Amino acid sequence: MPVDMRTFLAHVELATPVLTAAGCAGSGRELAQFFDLHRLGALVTPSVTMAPRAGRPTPRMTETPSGLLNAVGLQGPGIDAFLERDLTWLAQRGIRTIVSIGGGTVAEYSALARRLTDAPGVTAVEVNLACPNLEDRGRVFAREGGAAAEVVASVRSILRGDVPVIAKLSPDVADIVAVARACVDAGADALCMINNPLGMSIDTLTLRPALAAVTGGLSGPAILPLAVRCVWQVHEALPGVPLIGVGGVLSGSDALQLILAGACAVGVGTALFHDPYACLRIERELEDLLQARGFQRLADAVGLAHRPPGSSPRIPLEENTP
Amino acid sequence: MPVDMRTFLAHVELATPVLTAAGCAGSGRELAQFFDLHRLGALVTPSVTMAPRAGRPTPRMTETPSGLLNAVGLQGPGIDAFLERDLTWLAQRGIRTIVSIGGGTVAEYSALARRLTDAPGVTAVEVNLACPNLEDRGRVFAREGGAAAEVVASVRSILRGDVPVIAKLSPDVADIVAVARACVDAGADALCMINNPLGMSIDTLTLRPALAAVTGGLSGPAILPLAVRCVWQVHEALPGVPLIGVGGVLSGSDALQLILAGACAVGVGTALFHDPYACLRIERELEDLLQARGFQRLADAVGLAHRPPGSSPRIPLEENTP
Amino acid sequence: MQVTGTVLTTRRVDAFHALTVVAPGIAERTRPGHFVTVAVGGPSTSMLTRRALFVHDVKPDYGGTVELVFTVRGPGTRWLADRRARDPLDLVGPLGRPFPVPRDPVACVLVGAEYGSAVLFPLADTLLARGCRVDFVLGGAGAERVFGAMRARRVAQTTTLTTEDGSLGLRGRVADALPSVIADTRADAVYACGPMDTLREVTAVAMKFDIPVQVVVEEAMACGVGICMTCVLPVIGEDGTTRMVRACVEGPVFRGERVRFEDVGTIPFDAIGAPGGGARHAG
Amino acid sequence: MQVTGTVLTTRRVDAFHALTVVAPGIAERTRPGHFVTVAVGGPSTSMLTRRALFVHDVKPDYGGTVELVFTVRGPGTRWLADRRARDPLDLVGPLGRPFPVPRDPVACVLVGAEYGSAVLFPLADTLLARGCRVDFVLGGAGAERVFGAMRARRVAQTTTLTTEDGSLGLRGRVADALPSVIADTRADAVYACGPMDTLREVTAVAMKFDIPVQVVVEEAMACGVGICMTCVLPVIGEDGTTRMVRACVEGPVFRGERVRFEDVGTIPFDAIGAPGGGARHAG
Ligand SMILES: Cc1cc2nc3c(=O)[nH]c(=O)nc-3n(C[C@H](O)[C@H](O)[C@H](O)COP(=O)(O)OP(=O)(O)OC[C@H]3O[C@@H](n4cnc5c(N)ncnc54)[C@H](O)[C@@H]3O)c2cc1C
Ligand SMILES: Cc1cc2nc3c(=O)[nH]c(=O)nc-3n(C[C@H](O)[C@H](O)[C@H](O)COP(=O)(O)OP(=O)(O)OC[C@H]3O[C@@H](n4cnc5c(N)ncnc54)[C@H](O)[C@@H]3O)c2cc1C
Ligand SMILES: Cc1cc2nc3c(=O)[nH]c(=O)nc-3n(C[C@H](O)[C@H](O)[C@H](O)COP(=O)(O)O)c2cc1C
Ligand SMILES: Cc1cc2nc3c(=O)[nH]c(=O)nc-3n(C[C@H](O)[C@H](O)[C@H](O)COP(=O)(O)O)c2cc1C
Ligand code: FES
Ligand code: FES
Repeated sequence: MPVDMRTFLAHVELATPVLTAAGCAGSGRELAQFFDLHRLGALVTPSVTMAPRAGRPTPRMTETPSGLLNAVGLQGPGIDAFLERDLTWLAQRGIRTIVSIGGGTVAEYSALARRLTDAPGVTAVEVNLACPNLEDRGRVFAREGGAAAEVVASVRSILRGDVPVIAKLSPDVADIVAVARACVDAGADALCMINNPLGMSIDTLTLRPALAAVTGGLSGPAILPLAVRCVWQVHEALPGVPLIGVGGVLSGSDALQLILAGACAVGVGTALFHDPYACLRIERELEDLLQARGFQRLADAVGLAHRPPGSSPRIPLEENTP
Repeated sequence: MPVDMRTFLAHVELATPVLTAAGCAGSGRELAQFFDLHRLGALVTPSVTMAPRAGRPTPRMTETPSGLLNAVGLQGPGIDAFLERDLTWLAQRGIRTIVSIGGGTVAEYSALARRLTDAPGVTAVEVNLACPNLEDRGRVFAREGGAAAEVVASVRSILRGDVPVIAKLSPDVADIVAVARACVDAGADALCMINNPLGMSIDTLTLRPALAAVTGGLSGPAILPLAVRCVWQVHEALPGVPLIGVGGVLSGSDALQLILAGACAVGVGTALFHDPYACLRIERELEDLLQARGFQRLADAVGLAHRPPGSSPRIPLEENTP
Repeated sequence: MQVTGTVLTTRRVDAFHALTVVAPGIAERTRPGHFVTVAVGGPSTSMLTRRALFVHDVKPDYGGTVELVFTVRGPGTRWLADRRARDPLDLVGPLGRPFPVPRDPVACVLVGAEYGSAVLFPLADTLLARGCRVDFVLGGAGAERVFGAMRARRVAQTTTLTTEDGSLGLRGRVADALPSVIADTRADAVYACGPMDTLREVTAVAMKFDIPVQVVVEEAMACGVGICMTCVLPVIGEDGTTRMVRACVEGPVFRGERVRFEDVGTIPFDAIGAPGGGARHAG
Repeated sequence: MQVTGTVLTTRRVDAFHALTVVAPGIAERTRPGHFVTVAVGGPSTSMLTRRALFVHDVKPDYGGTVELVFTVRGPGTRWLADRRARDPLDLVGPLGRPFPVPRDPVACVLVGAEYGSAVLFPLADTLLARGCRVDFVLGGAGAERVFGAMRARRVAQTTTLTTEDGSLGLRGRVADALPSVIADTRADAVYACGPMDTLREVTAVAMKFDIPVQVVVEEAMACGVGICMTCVLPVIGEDGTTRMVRACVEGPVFRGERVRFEDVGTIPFDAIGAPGGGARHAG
């Protein structure tokens, strides 16, 4: 019997829990050459900004052990071209779309929210809080509950009530739960974590930073343990809040870790660079794993690792157990 | 011509910049079966506590992509047995030893410092600030400049002036520079970074956390980009402060990254679990790399990646360039 | 598309390694200028990104093979160099926009440096099939780093070789030899592949002769399929505005004079979306 | 010591893979009960920790070989199972404390479950060389998971086999068969290797018969050389106090009655340094 893979982000039902991660799936058109985007739980767009942005100089990426450092700098067409070209393309095809927004000030986030209120085809809005706050010495909003909450509250107050607001958090904080709680108190309907921790690599031949931007965001399997921990901690503290787990998911088993930790949906980023079919493969693997463990519904696995010890049978290890 | 590998931690000269990382080299006796410990820049001990500690239940470790999660919980003999047995053994052999201390309260750190004041063979004291503060809901001292500084100030005030105090910082903070600055202002002679970021892994067969302690510290190459970034940021802000770079060093090239970022010494942890000879190999590789790049002294490479762009020649890439 | 191919043969030519891979589906779709990306490191590898490699040769054998030619640069190409016949190899491709080819039988100079030469041979075949005249200029740092001299001699009217150390052909760089080749062959067009510096120099020469030049650029790529935005460079569009475009999907073949070579590795102030000024141009 | 060995032969026996590795230096130092750790995954692997494996057999050929027997559990043993003759293999060993062997020619029962049986064969050889009587009890979940039955029959006085599914020998677990073997052979000592549950059961049986039992425990190990403190279990010392001791250097061989099997995976409240109480015992 197939597993019921449906999941809910607040009141929005998604057919599968596997989403793309913001900024890792292009405009949608690129991946559409490889598979039918309707098979995604939802496509999450790159964080769109008010004005077009050329991003950072190159080199923008370098490989690290089981990781990737990137400093793209939110290159994008700006909200006008995004709505006209990218969102329209997605909406016309009925592809579930979560629009990610990024800004340098609370006012910019608010302006973006206003532009999205009447746009067709917006399933939810994800607020990328890992943007430098131009009014606070360039410190990212996500570093502190107060700054994050201000952005979330303003976006929440502008968008229609039936469009969930997802706050996307960064792991570079001493207390992820405090930031999560501040965002939920400010009206976030769901949380997404984690964005890239800040990393750096030095080219030992040129004796210089490997990235033009010096530091960059770390992604890929290297950060999976950080993502699992953040999801676990936040689910433990705020069990009712829908969480999107993101960070280092390469396989169905990685996705299952995040789900057992408390995520009801999972975002796939860097894995798409290696395998454009990654979302479909991960969804299939996840379903197989759930089935092999006797689950009938994905929902039953969400947060299951939190139950007290001794309350479930141990499944024996066997050669070739998926 | 061999490269001059000497380095200074405050006024203490070390023959080579390659140290063991705290908690990763046992008591010294275990590694002494593999190589002569005099060839280390210094041996850093596991963090010693006042009372003996049995540590955390098992499983204490699990592998993650290019990383290791551990939750040992500072298992150790306590300061009395440590001084009597372990430190004496090291001191009698004249092995340069940095003693790491860990406590649950400022008073415990102070008591440890007092026990160390008259102990022979203490080259420096490293203050492990990644310990839960029992007086602040178990939050680690390293998460915040104030708590960290309090510990450092008390240890600094107790130890003799000629024993450098090294504050060891954690990356799980929004602003590593703020914590670093607080520690230096409190009297730290040097800083060591990074301790393990907090991670977690879930066993998808048992559907439970893989570690008995639920969360654990992430180490290994996965965290190298975080370590390089922290060393870079702190060296940029506090260029005069000696830094020990730790985190994910497997090779001489990894060590060189930390040195170019601003570290004057490098700690090797998890790599020792894979290769008990890792410190010697890394030192040799580092020396070869420095030589191939025309360095006569290690000291000239420290922080070199910070110099303004355009101020040095680009070394051409070639097959088999080390 | 993604294909798990099988290594058919491996060989070493001077400083280069060549792998012929059975990759049905990819082979028949590949046009001159296309590249593929290869997964490296095997199961449980710590290497996350695919490596981009040009397709040197396509053959219909065994349902379709592609030949890849590369030099060892780091751990990924080192791993590739260790592949043996019958090993599996995971490829995605064909990727990028192939070379535009002239409708008329014109004279073309094909300029390649280092492994960049590899991608020019399928192009030469196509041009020759259309009745074009083909002349080669191939170069490298030293003799063992000049790829394809023998094959070039076989297919082209003339082949000029350059090495920076003078160990083979003319001492110097390909662009140094190019003016006289263009003059001698009365070339109508230039195609070039090699390091960015070489492409800049070749473009300058072609522009001096006022003939079109197509260059194949190489930017570090994390995905190769247009979704990561890491492979961008400043290119002037039809409308005269500069955009940061993706080498993997909008290239890797560009008209040389449109590429702002001097500004590669920067965001030119007048690019669309540049900090400060550029944003104003946006629509 | 660390040695880059070379795989000499590979074979598959039922559910088990066996690798013979040329590893001079390690082979000649190895005593029964020793284990080695193997680096897995090759260059640029994402697998950081070595895998611990018992040494099944030591031979003097080619300067010294060790044979390793294992089942595939996860990616590391999967990689090992894919090794071929002539592949390099990076070993550290011999590690741990070997079996203590009796000075007198006594009767010993050797009890092995699953791959745990592998480590008992070199022990049997040593015991036989000292004139001991050796009897085997070997078990596993099913027939294909019982290791070494043929060899046991060759060297031992008697060999008793058990399987949980009854597909071979007696239905049940090794500890179920043990009492009658001890009684029949008038055994003076028991040696056991297998999962923790098995060791607990075997120890209980031996204690009932009041004969010494040596068990080989298996705890997840990150280093195998005593520096990471991950492989601990509660063991009662000579002085009667419980300590969390390292299986890799203080074991893996322990006297069965000293291991607090019921408390494995916990810190017993009376262990030295336990939260709360234990610390007081410290000296
Ligand atoms: C379109 C295109 C076609 C190419 N064709 C060939 C070819 O036919 N033969 C050949 O020898 N090389 C070719 N290259 C370069 C080749 O991709 C790099 O040499 C290779 O990726 C280096 O991998 P590495 O692991 O050996 O080195 P590393 O330096 O360790 O690679 C680390 C990371 O940087 C990326 N990277 C490093 N250098 C480059 C580069 N120059 N271009 C792109 N990515 C890079 C890698 O993909 C990887 O993600 C091509 C590059 C591009 C963009
Ligand atoms: C002293 C000792 C001797 C052993 N001898 C043998 C033997 O002869 N034959 C055999 O088949 N197996 C043996 N094992 C178990 C073997 O080490 C594990 O099956 C193996 O490490 C699993 O690796 P993996 O990558 O396949 O699985 P994974 O589960 O992916 O391993 C992940 C990590 O956990 C560790 N780990 C997982 N299970 C174990 C375990 N049971 N014991 C120790 N570490 C573990 C691994 O070392 C690795 O670090 C022995 C274990 C010990 C401690
Ligand atoms: C190239 C790249 C671009 C990204 N762009 C965005 C972005 O625009 N907005 C955002 O919120 N996160 C962005 N991210 C972060 C990812 O959405 C994701 O949170 C992170 O990469 C961790 O997931 P992964 O390991 O699966 O990639 C980007 C990541 C990468 C690698
Ligand atoms: C098993 C283990 C035990 C550790 N014990 C300590 C400790 O006692 N004190 C401390 O300051 N850091 C401790 N650390 C952290 C290391 O010293 C080091 O900061 C960290 O592991 C990153 O370095 P690595 O990637 O080289 O291991 C420990 C790390 C590991 C893996
Ligand atoms: S390589 Fe990813 S967009 Fe070009
Ligand atoms: S495995 Fe590291 S101490 Fe035993």
